[in-house]
Amino acid sequence: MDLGRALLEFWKSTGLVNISPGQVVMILVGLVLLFLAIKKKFEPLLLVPIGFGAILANIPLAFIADATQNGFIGILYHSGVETGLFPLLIFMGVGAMTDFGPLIANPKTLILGAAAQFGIFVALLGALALGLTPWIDFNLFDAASIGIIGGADGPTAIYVTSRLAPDLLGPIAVAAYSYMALVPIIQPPIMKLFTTREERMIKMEQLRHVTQLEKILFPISVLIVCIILLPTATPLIGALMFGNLAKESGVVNRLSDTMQNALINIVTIFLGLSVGSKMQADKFLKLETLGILALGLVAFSIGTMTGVLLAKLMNKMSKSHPINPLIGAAGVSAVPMAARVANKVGQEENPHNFLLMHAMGPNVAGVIGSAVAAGVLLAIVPVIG
Amino acid sequence: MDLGRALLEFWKSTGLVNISPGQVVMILVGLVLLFLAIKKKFEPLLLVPIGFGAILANIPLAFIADATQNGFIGILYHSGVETGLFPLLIFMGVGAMTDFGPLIANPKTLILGAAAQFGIFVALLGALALGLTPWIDFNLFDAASIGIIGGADGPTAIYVTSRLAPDLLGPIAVAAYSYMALVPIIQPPIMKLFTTREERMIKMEQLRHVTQLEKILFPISVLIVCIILLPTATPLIGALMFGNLAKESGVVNRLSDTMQNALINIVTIFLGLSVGSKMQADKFLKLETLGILALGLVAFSIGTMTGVLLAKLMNKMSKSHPINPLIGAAGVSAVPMAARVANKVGQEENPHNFLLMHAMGPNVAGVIGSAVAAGVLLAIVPVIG
Amino acid sequence: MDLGRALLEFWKSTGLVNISPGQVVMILVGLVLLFLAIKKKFEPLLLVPIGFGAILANIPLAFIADATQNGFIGILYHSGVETGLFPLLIFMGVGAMTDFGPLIANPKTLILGAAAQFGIFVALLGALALGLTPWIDFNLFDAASIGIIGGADGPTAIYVTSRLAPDLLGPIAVAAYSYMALVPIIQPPIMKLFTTREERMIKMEQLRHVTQLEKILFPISVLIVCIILLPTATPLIGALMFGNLAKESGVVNRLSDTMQNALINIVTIFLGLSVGSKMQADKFLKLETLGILALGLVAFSIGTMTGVLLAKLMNKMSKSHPINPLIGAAGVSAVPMAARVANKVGQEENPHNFLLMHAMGPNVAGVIGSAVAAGVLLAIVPVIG
Amino acid sequence: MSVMQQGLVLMVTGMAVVFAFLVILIFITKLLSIVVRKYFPEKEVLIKPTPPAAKAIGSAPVGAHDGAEIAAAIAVAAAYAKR
Amino acid sequence: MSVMQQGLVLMVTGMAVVFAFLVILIFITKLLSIVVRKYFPEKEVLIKPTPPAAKAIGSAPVGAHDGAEIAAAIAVAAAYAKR
Amino acid sequence: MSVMQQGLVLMVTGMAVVFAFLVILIFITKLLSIVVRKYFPEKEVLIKPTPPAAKAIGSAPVGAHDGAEIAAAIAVAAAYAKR
Ligand code: NA
Ligand code: NA
Ligand code: NA
Repeated sequence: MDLGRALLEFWKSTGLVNISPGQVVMILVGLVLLFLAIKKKFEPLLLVPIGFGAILANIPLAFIADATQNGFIGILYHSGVETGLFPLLIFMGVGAMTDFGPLIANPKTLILGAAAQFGIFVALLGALALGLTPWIDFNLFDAASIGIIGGADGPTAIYVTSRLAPDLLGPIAVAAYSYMALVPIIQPPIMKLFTTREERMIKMEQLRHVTQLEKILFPISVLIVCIILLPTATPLIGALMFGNLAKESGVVNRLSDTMQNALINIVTIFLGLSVGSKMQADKFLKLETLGILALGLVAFSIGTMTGVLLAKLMNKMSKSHPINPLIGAAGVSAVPMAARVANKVGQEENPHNFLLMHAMGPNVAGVIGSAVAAGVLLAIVPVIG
Repeated sequence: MDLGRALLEFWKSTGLVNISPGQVVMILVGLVLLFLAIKKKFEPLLLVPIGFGAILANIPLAFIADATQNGFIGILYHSGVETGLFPLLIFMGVGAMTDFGPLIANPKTLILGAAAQFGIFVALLGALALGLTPWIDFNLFDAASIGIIGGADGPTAIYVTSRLAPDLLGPIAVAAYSYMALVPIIQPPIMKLFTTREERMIKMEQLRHVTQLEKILFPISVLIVCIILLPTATPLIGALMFGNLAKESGVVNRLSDTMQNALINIVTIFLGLSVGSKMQADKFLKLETLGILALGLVAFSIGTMTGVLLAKLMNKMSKSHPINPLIGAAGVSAVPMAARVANKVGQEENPHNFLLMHAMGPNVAGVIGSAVAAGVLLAIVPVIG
Repeated sequence: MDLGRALLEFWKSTGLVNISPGQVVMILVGLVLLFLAIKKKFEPLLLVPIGFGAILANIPLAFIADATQNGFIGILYHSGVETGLFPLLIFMGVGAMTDFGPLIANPKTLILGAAAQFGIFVALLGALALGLTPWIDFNLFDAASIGIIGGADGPTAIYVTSRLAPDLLGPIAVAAYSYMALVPIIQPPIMKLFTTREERMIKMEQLRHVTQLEKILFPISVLIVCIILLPTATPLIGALMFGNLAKESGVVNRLSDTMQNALINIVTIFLGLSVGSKMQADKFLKLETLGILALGLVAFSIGTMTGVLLAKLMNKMSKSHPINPLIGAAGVSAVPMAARVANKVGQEENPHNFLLMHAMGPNVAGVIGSAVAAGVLLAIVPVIG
Repeated sequence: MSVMQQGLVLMVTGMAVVFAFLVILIFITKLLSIVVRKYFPEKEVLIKPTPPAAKAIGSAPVGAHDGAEIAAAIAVAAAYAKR
Repeated sequence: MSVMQQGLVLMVTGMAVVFAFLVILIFITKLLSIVVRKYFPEKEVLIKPTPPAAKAIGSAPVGAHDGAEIAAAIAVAAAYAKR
Repeated sequence: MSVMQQGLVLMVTGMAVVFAFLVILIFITKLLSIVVRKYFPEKEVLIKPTPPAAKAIGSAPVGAHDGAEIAAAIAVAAAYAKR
């Protein structure tokens, strides 16, 4: 072989020659995600790895997302996402970082975490309706996975989708995390539409002190209820409550610290790259993706609405303990952004109204609520689908 | 399908309908372990994950401990415990946290770490005897794994059992860790039974300063002796001494710190959950488990006794350098509880007698001793069994 | 079986009986590596695990490096090195620890990172020449892997070798890391040979301040150039730039901290042990190893020389911005030792001349340069080989 | 049965279970709190005072360097140094 | 073609690509810097002063314990304590 | 041979090896210490003084805030801030 042929071989192996227009588009999408993460500070912990993963997965000839070629992100995806391991480890760390105190102090806010799951099922119906059109092909498994975007909880969405519709993991995870990042933009108009100025100004009573023993018994109680009622949700609820018990028990601080730091950080890096790697042009640039993105937005909006409406109703029914309806919006989960948004929208009307702690109750209730909804889908869809 | 059938399907998927009495018992056992860990502070770093793992593994329909169904603890067990990886990584971290200084300063206490291994072989014989009864079926592999509980060293027990009798891993690991946690209760009566008040009051000479070079050469020397004499023990001894060398060399502090923190913590979480998951009702609630628990207690007690008796003898034979026989009990390993117990029992007689450092010598010698015993079992049992 | 036979079995399982002379030699080599690491402080973060891994892998009957026997280092090697995962995770951490500021401030030093890669190809030619002799059998794949030692970059060498010539991984990794450790001994004579005293005394202008935005855009730009020009290098460059972007973006500090600490430390331990385990007597004690060690030294020396010579030329051509030729030697990579060596040799002539920051530019450019060279080899060798 | 009917059934079952689960949880949490606060009241509430630092940053108090606070700062610093 | 010729071809191609890549990178980096510094200048350079500690260690200044520095030390210490 | 005999044989072999191993280790450790202390004595014992903090916590010394200790506290705090 001569130098000419070598240069030719090299030329044939450049990206310039091999890259497809779709890959260019997806690399640009990855760059946009990085821009949103770094410049706009939208969920950077998630969008930096996801955006970078999207870029790396769309490089021709590099096979970075292909486990059969020993592509490193492909290996991470195969061993951690397909198995459901990574989302559960994230949940463990989330549990170790979550304070259920506000929920224990005011348990009726738990019900707001139920109301806000309505968006899940509306989006599920929407996906089935889209599936009836000739252009899009969504079955019940797909629809359930799409619906769970409305749970506003990344690990739950990934876990459910990896079990029911792994082919859709890319767009679903991206939609879930993107809308979680966009909560400060999506939620406020809806919150204002369904509340009056007076309602938004409602001040709530200060939360009582919660004892350590209550905080220790709470995760165990939730797990036991879940075992009795809904075993299919116990991987999610179990991981969450294990982390929380490790934190609240106070006797295994070194384990709880590791769950909250080294372990969750490592898994976040791996999971983010893996999720991003599912944004490969040939699988992502389809009509289905547009449908998923649209349905995800619907799910978030409906969930916000039903959360607010139930909170409104609760406020009407309990004169002695007023409830600011804004905290209902936090029931979608998206911890802690949704609670912060509730606080911020409240302070726009009354700068001295601190709703953050009150909104943390429905916010963490929303995590439980969407895990329960996930359990229902995992229990019933494979039977009837 | 109508709503009625959906609710029926849901009902059929509840825990209420599917849970077996055995699973209820094991979940209660898990709760008791959590209680002991959190309220009684019995080895919480181990019993919190083990207890939680036991609960999660006994949830019907959730398959959390089933690797073939992508159950997450099942995956951890399969990749880390079956392979022996997790116990060795724990040993690495233990090595990085161990100070062999007291042992180097007073090397004759090494022999106490040998004496206390006698319990291993008594329990082994006991298991073989039980195996001769018509109700229990223990072969030589099982008996060797049961005996190693007497090593009072969790990772060693798990490592040996994963190689010789993986089916018994649940009860053996639980027995090993439980009795390690119960050392403050099991050992003192035995220690007092075999010592006189005068012996318990013996003060020992202060330990000399040990140079860094001695501490660097010690782990290498132990490894070389082990290579020459007992290669089958080198995975355990090698991991331990690698961690120790990393610590004592002083040139790789960032690696040694990681072994002592992030790495050992992550593996402790994974190993604890994995071990707990072996407490599944159908495999745990058997007569064999009772036998294992009983033999484990025998092994601990005999080991404590022989450790104390040899220390007594050594004290009688060396008038110039008195040895408090209580430190012999620390030879079972169970680092550092057994050393603390020796110190505490000593201070009951004489509050000004500080035996802790003196007991650390036999205590870490016990770790080496049980790893050596493990090596013998791993070398001979497969040949003659 | 009687006691005699048991003792015989035990005797037959001792290291004394089973160890081969080659294994003894390799264990001694491991001890020498530990000595160099601990006493001489030669790259201890790498040589402590590598040396210990070499000892453990040469223990008879223990199979510690054999994944099929569940040997723990064998498992680490199989899952992390064969797949290329570990070197890329190291690169991620290296990226998160690298400051490309000096390079951005003085971009023409990038070209020094190109010149110093010449050693790679000289060693490659040398390997092919050796392959023509009757005693040594190197093909093009082997030669490319041997050449990459001249990249003076451990992860790059391991990554390329795991793809092209996994059988040679042991000696190649050992050569790469050993010569990186020996940079303070290998480079200075060559640097002095090719520079005059006046050149070594040249002071360089102070580097300008680099803005955060430049530091954010730089890793993205490098990755895009790499995608367009050389997709086969994107796993390496991508991992490096992902880590760097995580650091410079400033919005994911907890991820960047984890990459720089827990994650890279864990992987360093695992990778070091794995690499060391490839020093098994039967595979390492061959004529080929001597050839590899010799060629590695040639590669380092030639790379140092060409780096210095190009820097000399650049200095001659740019009177207004003088360049001290010593910084050319840093272009081989071996971050940050090579830069420190440049600084030290400079200060031998003029104690007030601080070249460290100036040498960091070519030093990190060398990392990019050797990753690019790796990409060329990965692209062309499988086609023409 | 059409797929849309399946969806509707899922919606009704799903929301019913979610509400049932969380309503049960409300009662259990309340019950738990009552039992704990009645039979296991906390002996002494752990006071976690705002660290002096928080104040110090804002106001840079002139009199801040009394012995105790400095001792605390040194103590904390040393504690971290030992890690 | 002999194996040595293959090697020579690899050498020429390899060094050419390495140089081409890094020369392109030089131009891009320069262009980038020009664009950034012209259109996106840093509003205010983040001053990262040498920590007083660096000085303090060397010289143990007598007058170092004015309120502000102590407050800062306490603040930093407390910040780490809270982690 | 019965299984109990096998067990007894294991016991004797096992305890013999464990004792042999640890007795050999005693001699090697002693030998090592002798050699090290004779031929490689430590030039200077690394003094690791009790950190002042340990004292400070207990006694909150009035005169504790002399320049050096404060400087040290600031230094340590700053060192951790830089991580
Ligand atoms: Na939710
Ligand atoms: Na032991
Ligand atoms: Na290089």
